[in-house]
Amino acid sequence: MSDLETFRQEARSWLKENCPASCQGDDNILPDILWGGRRQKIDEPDVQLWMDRLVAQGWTIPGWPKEYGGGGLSAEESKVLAEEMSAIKTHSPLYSFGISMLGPALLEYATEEQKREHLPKIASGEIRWCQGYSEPSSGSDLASLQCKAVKDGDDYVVTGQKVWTSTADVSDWIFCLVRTDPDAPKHEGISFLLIDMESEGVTARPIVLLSGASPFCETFFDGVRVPVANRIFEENKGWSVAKALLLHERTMLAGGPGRAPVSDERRTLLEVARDSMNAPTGPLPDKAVRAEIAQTEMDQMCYAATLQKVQDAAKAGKGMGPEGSMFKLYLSELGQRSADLRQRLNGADGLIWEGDEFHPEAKETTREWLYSRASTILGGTSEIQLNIITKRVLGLPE
Amino acid sequence: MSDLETFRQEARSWLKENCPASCQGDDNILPDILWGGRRQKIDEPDVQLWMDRLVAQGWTIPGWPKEYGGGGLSAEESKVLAEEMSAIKTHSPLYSFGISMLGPALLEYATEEQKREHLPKIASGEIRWCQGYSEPSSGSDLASLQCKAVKDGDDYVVTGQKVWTSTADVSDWIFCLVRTDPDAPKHEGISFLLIDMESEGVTARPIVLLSGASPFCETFFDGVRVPVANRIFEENKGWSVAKALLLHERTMLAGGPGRAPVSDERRTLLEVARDSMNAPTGPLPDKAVRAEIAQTEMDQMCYAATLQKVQDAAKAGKGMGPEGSMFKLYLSELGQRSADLRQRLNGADGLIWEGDEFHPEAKETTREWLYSRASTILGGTSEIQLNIITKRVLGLPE
Amino acid sequence: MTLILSEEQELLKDSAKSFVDDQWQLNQLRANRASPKTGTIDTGLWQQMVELGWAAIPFPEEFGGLGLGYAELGIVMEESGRKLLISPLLSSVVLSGSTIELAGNNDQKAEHLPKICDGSGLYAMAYQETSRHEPENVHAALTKSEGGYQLNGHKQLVINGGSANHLVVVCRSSGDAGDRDGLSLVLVDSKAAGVSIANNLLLDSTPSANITFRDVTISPEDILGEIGNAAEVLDEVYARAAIALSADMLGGIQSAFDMTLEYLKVREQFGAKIGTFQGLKHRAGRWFCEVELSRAIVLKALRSIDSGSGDLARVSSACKARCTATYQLSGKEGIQMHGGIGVTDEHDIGLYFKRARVTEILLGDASFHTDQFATASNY
Amino acid sequence: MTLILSEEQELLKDSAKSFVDDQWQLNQLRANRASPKTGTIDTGLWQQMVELGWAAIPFPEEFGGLGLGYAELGIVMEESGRKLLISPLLSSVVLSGSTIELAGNNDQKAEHLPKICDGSGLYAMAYQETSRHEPENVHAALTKSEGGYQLNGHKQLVINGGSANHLVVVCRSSGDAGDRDGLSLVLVDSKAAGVSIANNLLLDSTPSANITFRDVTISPEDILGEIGNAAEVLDEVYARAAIALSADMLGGIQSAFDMTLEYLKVREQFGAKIGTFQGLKHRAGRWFCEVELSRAIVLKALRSIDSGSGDLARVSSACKARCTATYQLSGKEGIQMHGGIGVTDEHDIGLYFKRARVTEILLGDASFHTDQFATASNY
Repeated sequence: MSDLETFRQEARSWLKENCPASCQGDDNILPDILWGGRRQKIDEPDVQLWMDRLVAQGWTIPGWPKEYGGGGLSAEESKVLAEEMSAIKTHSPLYSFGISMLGPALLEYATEEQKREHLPKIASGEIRWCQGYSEPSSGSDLASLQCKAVKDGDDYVVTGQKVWTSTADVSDWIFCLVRTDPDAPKHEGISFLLIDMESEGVTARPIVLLSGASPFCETFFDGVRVPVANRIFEENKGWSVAKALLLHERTMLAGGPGRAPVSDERRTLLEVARDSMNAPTGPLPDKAVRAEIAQTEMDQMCYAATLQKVQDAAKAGKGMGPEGSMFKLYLSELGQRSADLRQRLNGADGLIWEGDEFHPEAKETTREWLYSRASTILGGTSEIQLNIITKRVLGLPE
Repeated sequence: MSDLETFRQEARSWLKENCPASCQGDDNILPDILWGGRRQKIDEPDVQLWMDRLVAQGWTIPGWPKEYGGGGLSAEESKVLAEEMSAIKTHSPLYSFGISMLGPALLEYATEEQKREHLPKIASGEIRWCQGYSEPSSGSDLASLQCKAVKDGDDYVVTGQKVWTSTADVSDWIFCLVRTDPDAPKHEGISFLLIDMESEGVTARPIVLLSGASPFCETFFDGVRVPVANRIFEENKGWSVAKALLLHERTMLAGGPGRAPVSDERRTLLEVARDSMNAPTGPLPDKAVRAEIAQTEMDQMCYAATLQKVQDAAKAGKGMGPEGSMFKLYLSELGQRSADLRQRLNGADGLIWEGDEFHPEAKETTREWLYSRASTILGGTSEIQLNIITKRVLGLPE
Repeated sequence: MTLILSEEQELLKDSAKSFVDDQWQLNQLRANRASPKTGTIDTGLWQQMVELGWAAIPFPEEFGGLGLGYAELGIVMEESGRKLLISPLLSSVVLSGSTIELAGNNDQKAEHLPKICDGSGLYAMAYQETSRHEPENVHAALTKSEGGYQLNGHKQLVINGGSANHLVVVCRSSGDAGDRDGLSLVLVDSKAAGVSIANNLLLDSTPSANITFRDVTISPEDILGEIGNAAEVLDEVYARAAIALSADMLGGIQSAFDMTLEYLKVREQFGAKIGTFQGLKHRAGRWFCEVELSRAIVLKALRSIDSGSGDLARVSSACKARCTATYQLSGKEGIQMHGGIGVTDEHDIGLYFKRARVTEILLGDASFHTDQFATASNY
Repeated sequence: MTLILSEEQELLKDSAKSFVDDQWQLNQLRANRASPKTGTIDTGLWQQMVELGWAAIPFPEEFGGLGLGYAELGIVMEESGRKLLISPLLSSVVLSGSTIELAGNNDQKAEHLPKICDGSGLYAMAYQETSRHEPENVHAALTKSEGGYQLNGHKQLVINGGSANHLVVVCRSSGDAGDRDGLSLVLVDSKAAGVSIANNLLLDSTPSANITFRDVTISPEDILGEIGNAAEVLDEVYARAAIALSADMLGGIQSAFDMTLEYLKVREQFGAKIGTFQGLKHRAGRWFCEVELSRAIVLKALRSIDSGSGDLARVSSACKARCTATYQLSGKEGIQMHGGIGVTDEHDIGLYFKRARVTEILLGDASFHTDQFATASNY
């Protein structure tokens, strides 16, 4: 307790000394997220300065060990640091798949050498990572993947295709599941490889979604040579690494602990409804819409309570476990319902794909509504989440 | 066409001569349904007279051959007869599982001797039949039934239990599926037997449902001797008979062609809502309830159109086939939703199980609402209907 | 406020669970139907619950209470709801007790709350007059007479009205049915002249009563709170009651789910456990999510009462609407997944289905609460 | 009236199907996005459709029509909806054509209907002014001026408005927005002074326009029907259009269903066709029922137009509400069951999802029609 108080004082004074004035307060110039990577350009010198100092201190990822670029803080200390940052309205904008997914998996499964090689570059934002799991014929049945890696000397030669590799076209490295034993049972012939996107034979091509351009890519490997040293954990044991990582992904997709809330400056559903009905105050004249908005808000209240309950349980030392599937399932569907309602409320404005005369928000929310259909599919379909819940939580037989 | 016109004249004069005045017109004394059977008592002499004359003429089941107690009429003639009866507001009240289910199956599968033995007694209403299919451990998986029949000389000895044998406690005979070969694949060891309920070793016990007393029974067979001559179709081929019969059952449960509409003198949903809101005219003040009633009425309109479309197709010479499953599925669920809404509209009145002060309709509709839960289970659950639709209509793989 | 149970609360939960399991059988609900007109509750059982302190949980110690909160009362309600136990917890403790605590003066509290806490008094609340929950649709008239007041009117759905010796009655001292102004609260002795009580039995075997008041004399000491100004107190009372009832519902929801999940694991058809069929399995998964969401909002809502949240109207409506929907789902899916046995009177799942309907109508259905939520949110 | 197709109707269906399959590619919808501002339709394709007689189907022979009915027009709409074909069937034939047929005098019919039938004129109807379908919420003002009238106002969601040479405009000659009285109908040349047209492209690549009328001169000969008294004609026109649009929707519903059913039969995951998974299978079964119900009500509704049913308001609302719900379901289930490929622009299922939303909003969503059904049923 008194140690923690000491740390709070230290953190406070470090922040006072190191956080540029422009990077704190209500009008701070920090972006919500910096994804890092070789292609990242930071225009504001103050932001660059703040990033450099955070990196030097290890406080982009305060909980990781110091030797890997983290801050070596305990969970309590990390919390104190977050509180102190929040008090002066600043944050560490670095966020990436490296931080949220690959890093934790490396900490658990990588060799000392691999950790020292890769973790600091994640912590500093030097390398931006993307994920190569799904394939065209391996969607829900991820473990049936066919992208193959054949050993040839000190290298694997990788040939095949990945899809839904988000940000592959702007990332530096990719972490990949590949088949190293085609004859083994499907879960037992998979290895986990790290591949430099600049290697010869790698091509990434963006996927256009029904909502338009997307961060997702198809990524092709045509005889790509990958050093065996880039394999994480044992050969043919990549599925264990993948499972750990998938859990982090679901938690992230569900907006679980750890993710900065994205600011939303769009009109609320109620505001959209009031505009569309020309009813700026008082009871909404369309009672069906009124009930739908209330239902959505009540659902959100219930979801928030559920999330809080799990977080409270976590604070009390109980883990989340497969309940992550529940959050992914429910949040994605709630988001869909809400996007759908918003779109309906937009009415004719929401029908316009291109054109001049329509509500300024409509074009953006239309694309968000279309994109919301992906939320119950990517990162594990709702059906897969239900399989996980019923197996792992409810113990139903298979 | 001219033949049909001749028949119309004949039918009209027969009706004029034979239908007692008290049995026609708006205020006729005929019951909606007479189920027949040895225990039936008809108090009104005119009704008895009308029944006797109908039976003598074969017009309780005009479409069956004359030699089996029917009227030997063609489909067109049957329709003309129905029109003529309808014109003077009379009908043949005899209706039973014998008429709707067993009879058609016997016509298709029984021997000449069996037809001559059983069909006339169905046509005359002398024998009332019930059905013995389900067993406690064979519900949806009907073909897994275990009630066994072991051949002993000219008899089978039947031992086992049936459930959901509706009206078994007041019926004269039961048609039963029994296992005659325990070693064969489950569909191939079943035979179809007719059993006299007065046989030694038969016991029927009514089942109480959550809605209260019910027509359903548990029926026990304790070494009951049944002549081999009472088996319909070949030994171990009873499943074919059962399938034909199940189709008739589903058609009947879906209120398909052939069943007299049951008169409903209860308040409409709208009337219930108007009473509960004290809003005898004008727009309903509770807009949510208003929308729910409209939704129910629109659903009923769609269902009626679907039924009409299938009936029109049937008239044009196309059969119904597995679409019967669709009707059973949809009508039972629509009925449930409607019963549920009615019950909610009844509000506090609908909560009272026993007591004096509540709306006179409430007690009855409460029980109907509870009973409606059985409609998606008995006669093949909704899940089974979905299995049938997806297999036979949609051709989805198993 | 945290949404997990403290150690003390866990202990309370365990003891409540043991008590209910030991002292109460679901068959009692079937037995009650045999003597439908009695309309009374099992006072012996209630006395045992009182001795465990359950009736005293939410009241201040100065009035004989334990000085705990709804977080604790909710635990007891959930456990009794788990087995559909019939008791005056809602009618006497939550509805009547809250009203007296919130509206009563010190003398009234000192007289009545100890009786509620020690079980020497049984209280019931008479508020509803039509088949729908419409808090302001009150006709029962409180009129001035020499030396006091007279009460005339008719109430229905008075839970445990036939067993109560004291009635808390919502009436109108001015204005018209539907007005928020003019609502008043009075205490009436159930044996008073002019009070006639007709018992009936609800679907779930809860005793209920229709009560008529004819020229019942009300002394000024039996007016609770400011005359004509009861609306705000009633808002709070109904919100608390909706939340406490939701806790009871949660217990039933969990039971129906657990019972069905178990059945999915043991019942075989087509040579396999029916829980292996994805059609049923996925529905069970969705149902589970609804149960979890219901549990979370009940925990939050109970704590919102204790913390004096200004958002209680919205929270209580979100809570009751959600639990209503989940209980309906639980009753329906429970029966459907049990198949034929599920529609028999012999199987317990049907009892939960019936209880789901009673708790839905009590204190407003989902549609009522959706409307109330929107109103409380100013739209 | 029978709900199955006659032999002639079956032939019409076959020929319409062949035409659509041969002459139209779904890729056209993607191509249209490349030139989003053109906002015009493919007149070559339309001319071919006209030559097949499709534009003439519902009109009397004396005005160049085929003297057939909506039962036949519905067949053509369903087939074009099956492949999301973009044409002026709804805007020119159903909306504008019906209005002229129902409200016009003999001279007006003789002048305009033949042009609709032979394709020499393209008509569009400008009725909507806000983001919601609110038939009486009309501000566009028709005012007296010397020798005639002037039109001022703004319309949106004028389907094919950019391609039309004639506009049928709903306006108000008296009263306030929301009034049923005072609605009038006028014909406006799209090139007339004061008409300005802003094209835009809808989600489903349908061309639409926002149109402003500034002091547009209207001669008395271009008033359709009795001035100020258009409400009843509009009821009939909107009902017909909702039904004809439902037929188009039915085609899309059936396509989305068929496409997905096929995918369930070929796509493998976990070593099995995904159509073997009961979770998906049962949903497909329920979806099929909805498709069948939609088909039946569309057939019934089309015939209700032809038979002059007095119940058209209720039937059309039941039809549009049902098809809206089923098309939404079809788009959503279609995408979900296709999985990842379903959310790409490359796959066709997403085009149906988009079309489902456009057709939902056009002429009133399910909530609008539920309300209209209740109103038409007097409650």
